[in-house]
Amino acid sequence: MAMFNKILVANRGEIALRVIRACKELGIRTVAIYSEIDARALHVRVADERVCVGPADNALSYRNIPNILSAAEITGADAIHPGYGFLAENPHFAEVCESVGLRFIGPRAEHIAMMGDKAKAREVMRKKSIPVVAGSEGVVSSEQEAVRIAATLGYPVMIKAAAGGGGRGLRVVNREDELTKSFQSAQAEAKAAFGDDSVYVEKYYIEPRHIEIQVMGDDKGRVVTFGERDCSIQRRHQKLLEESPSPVIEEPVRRELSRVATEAARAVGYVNAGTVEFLLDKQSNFYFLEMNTRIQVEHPVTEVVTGIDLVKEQILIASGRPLSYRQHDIRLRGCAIECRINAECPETFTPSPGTVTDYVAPGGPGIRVDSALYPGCVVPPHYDSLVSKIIAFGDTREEAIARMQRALEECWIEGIKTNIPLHRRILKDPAFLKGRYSTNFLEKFIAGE
Amino acid sequence: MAMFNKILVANRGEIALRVIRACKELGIRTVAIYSEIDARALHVRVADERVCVGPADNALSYRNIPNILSAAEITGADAIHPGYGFLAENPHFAEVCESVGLRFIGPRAEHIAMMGDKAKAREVMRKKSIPVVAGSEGVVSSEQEAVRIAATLGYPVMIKAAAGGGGRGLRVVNREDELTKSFQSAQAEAKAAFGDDSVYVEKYYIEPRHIEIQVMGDDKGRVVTFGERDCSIQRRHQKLLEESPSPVIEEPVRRELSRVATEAARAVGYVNAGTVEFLLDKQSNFYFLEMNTRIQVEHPVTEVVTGIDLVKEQILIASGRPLSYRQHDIRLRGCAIECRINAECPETFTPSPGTVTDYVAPGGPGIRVDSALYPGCVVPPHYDSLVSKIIAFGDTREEAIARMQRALEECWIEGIKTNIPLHRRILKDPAFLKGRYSTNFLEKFIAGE
Amino acid sequence: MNLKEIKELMELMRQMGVSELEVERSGVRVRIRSGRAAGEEPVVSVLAERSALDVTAAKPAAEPAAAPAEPERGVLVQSPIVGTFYRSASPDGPNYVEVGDVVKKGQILCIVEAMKLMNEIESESDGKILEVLVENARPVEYGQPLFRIDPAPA
Amino acid sequence: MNLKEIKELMELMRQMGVSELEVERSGVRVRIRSGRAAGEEPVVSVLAERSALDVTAAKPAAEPAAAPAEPERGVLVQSPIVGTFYRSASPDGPNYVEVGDVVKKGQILCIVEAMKLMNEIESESDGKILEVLVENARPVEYGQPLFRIDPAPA
Repeated sequence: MAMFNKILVANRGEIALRVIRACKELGIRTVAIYSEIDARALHVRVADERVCVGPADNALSYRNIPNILSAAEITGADAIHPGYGFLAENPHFAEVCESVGLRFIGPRAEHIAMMGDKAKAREVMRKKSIPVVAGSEGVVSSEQEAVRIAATLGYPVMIKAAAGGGGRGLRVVNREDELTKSFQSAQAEAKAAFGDDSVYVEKYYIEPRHIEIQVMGDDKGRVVTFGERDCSIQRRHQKLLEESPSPVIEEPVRRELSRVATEAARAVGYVNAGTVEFLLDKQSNFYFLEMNTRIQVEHPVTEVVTGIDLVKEQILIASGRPLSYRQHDIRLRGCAIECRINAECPETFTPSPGTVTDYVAPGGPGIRVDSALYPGCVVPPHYDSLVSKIIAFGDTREEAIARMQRALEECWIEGIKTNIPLHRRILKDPAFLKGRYSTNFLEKFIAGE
Repeated sequence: MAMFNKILVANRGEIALRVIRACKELGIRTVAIYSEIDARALHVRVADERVCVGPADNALSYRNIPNILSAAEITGADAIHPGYGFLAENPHFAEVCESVGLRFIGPRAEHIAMMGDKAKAREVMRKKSIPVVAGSEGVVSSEQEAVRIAATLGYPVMIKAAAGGGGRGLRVVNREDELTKSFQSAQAEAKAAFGDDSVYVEKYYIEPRHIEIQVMGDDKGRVVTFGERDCSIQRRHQKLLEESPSPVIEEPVRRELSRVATEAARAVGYVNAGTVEFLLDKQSNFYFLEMNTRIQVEHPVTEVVTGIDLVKEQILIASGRPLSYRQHDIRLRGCAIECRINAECPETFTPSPGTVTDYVAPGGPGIRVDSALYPGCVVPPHYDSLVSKIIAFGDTREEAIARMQRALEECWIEGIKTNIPLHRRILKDPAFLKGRYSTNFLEKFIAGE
Repeated sequence: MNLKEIKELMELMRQMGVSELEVERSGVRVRIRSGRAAGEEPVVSVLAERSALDVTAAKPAAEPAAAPAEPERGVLVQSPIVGTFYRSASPDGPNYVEVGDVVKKGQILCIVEAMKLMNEIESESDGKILEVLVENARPVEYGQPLFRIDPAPA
Repeated sequence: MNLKEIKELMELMRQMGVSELEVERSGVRVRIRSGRAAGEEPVVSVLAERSALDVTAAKPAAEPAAAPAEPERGVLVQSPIVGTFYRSASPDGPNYVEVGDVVKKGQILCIVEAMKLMNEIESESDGKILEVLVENARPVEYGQPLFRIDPAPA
């Protein structure tokens, strides 16, 4: 396939802008799609062409497959980049694109479907002898069964409500003699909270870290990894701050993670960008969590430390080119941190849509800004609250942190509330500064512990 | 000397902001100085403290030594960073600072004075067997003398009006038999144009490139170089676009330039940041032009390809620390280009001061912006027209150029005219794209040749 | 120009029955408009009207739907989908409607082709075609006005 | 232009029935438009006054000289240099002038010490001291108001 002439970007906000920038740098024309409320959005303004695909409701616009495909048709686009979210991990969309002759810039539909089914994905990995987060395969109905499974997993284990959430119906069990009591109380609590006493058993990882490996495969069967990202700063499984490299990963573990991620991608013949997510325990053991079949929000930290443009590489691979890099070309330099700037109250986390009356981006050495903000722009209430990403990089982690602190101080957004004050507090936390944090960090931090 | 507690930044505009950012990242408090017309300038707003030192006229404010020293005194600053321009290369200022107990963040007064006298500087270098641009040492009064000097220099030579400028009274002589005629006509033209027929003879380098080496010395006598910058895109000796590495310099020449620059700095016991400028001819011979004893406008391209913060290193060295790097730590990665954005008409080059009614900086991957602009800021007519610097970097020169083109397209400045359209044209020029340009490039380009 | 002076200006305006005033003096610009003038148009903030970015962008495939021209009279029939606008069922066939035609509610006005499917666009009311806003065989986006119809023809 | 001033402007607008006001002063532009509905809060947009950046910055050593409070009457004596303001020749000595004093042109009003030099600041006219604007031994910047003087005392 020859290089694309025109790419339709089936997304909005900063990621749409990110893809348009990559296209411009490759000399490819771009089509933006937008909902009625986004008519004045930055991605619409910088694209070469633009098509309104529906009203504000994303089910009728950014996820409206017929209208998006029609938009590609009437503008003569030859490929679609889905960004992240919306249709990015919809295997049906990927399939339909290819069936109407549009190249979907991402993995094959079958891989999106396979990795979208988390149980299936873990099974695939387990077969390849890749360590997977351990647990019962489904509901555990009796204490006897729970005891048996826990013995296999090794203590501590977690008993979790199948219908659960928010920590209710959740028990951590350290020894077998605690299991019966905990099992019963978990069932009772689950019943009371959710009207369903189904529980399951999972291995309990103490203060784990969320580590992910960026991979990229081409259709010649080659796979390259681009180092890891540490995404342990999360709130309710929403990542807030990411860094690369991880402050706790030593070179042998990095090599091993890279090897396993390569194996995982190669096992299925994976093409284009993907991310293999792991839990890392305190002993540096790691366990496959899932694989994301898209470009991630946090891809810039990898771009910054590797010097490689992942989105351009996605486009090149989708056009049929082989990977531009071999594994030995990938060298990490310095450290990078990304802060996700969300339009939300920094204390209550309630969304804060509105009109941005004033905006000055941070700048200077070691600062990259991926943002769709401009003075006068509207942040609609209909979509994700992510409005900007600030990426700081430095020769050392300390320098990257100092630059991020400085950039957050410079960044000026008026008219909406943002979580910048929360980021500034995290960046001053002694545990964070030492790199000592797990996925439990942020909830405790917010609670003031 | 312990690390500074508070630094007074004796400058304005983007370089003042640049120094303040470095201080913030090092945890050092900052004092901005400003003239009355700059009361709302960005450097004044982001500094911890600010002192008005005089009216708009820079002789009475930014170059007002007593007021600046008083400002340091009343705020309790313990060091002064001069930026570039204004007092940066004033040996008297450097001396007075030290005499009143303020550390001057720059080289020693004696080195500023030595390198400020261009004839003296060349003599020092010549004694160290460093090749120097060749020419008569002063006015040549007779054709006989000119013939003798030209024979020593080798043809072609240039006959230049001592009082000259703008090409008037300038003759290029390719052979000895042309010399007499050219000498007389140069004298006549000089007399007519400037009322003074003094001329001198210089070696004429055909389409030379302006190549400079960033050096840094510490007070332990160590010197490190940080690769070269190619600053051949100039108009009337004003650099407009710089890149690192130079597209024409091969590794052996780079090493040799680095060796010579190190020798030049070491010869005089040079401390802090400096730049050794060379002319490079088509045969890759190079000749010492001069040494600049300050941080340069174009220092970011070096920072980007080396990953090192030169301004922070300046501060650390001034505080008495040894260089943080050894020569083998300095590795260039990728390519960087800087475009100087001037508030001026892109065709006539007349300054365009005014109020910036709207401003959106470019962003995304590979873009650094050093700018003192914000929506509503005033660009006064009293100072340099440089308002912003856009630095693009990429894995390859092609990627850096593509990103710069994309960034210039994104950059939005309303209320004043800028030279962005000129930059966009240069970046599309086939000779520029091939890296084939000399210091003659821009004049010819503007003339439409 | 200080507060006191502005106050005086307002006072004067009130006394003189002046509805709008703009003063510029050595870098100071003051504009005052009193609320009593009839038929006054509201001043629209153009903070967000970024003509510059529009300049750098190429022409859109179609006019953005969000800013359609205000019709003088009648109502707009807008495209409910993205596709290609056809005025007739086949290239050689007659147009479904012409300007001046009186149409019934439910009558087919045009076709918007999307994904090889011909979507018939029907009139939502009785009325008279005042204007056809898109040329035959041109792409249309969601919400783009196709026809202007007078729902209560004389 | 500070909040108090904007508030006063709003008050004035309400009293005068002014619906829109735009003021621009040395880079600051304020536009106020009162709402059409009765009792509706007026819309204030401060376009260039970047209070945010002021928030991130620490307090200045002295108020910026470029935006002195508008004097009610009299003229200001401003510091011609940067330094430290002293009201007397020595720590134990009497102040050169007090509020209410009548001064002659050329009379010493204070000292501004800079670089260990005592710079005597003289009155440029005959007049009466209305106000001393800086405390003794405080740093002053260029152009900072030191005294308010009535040049034509009653």
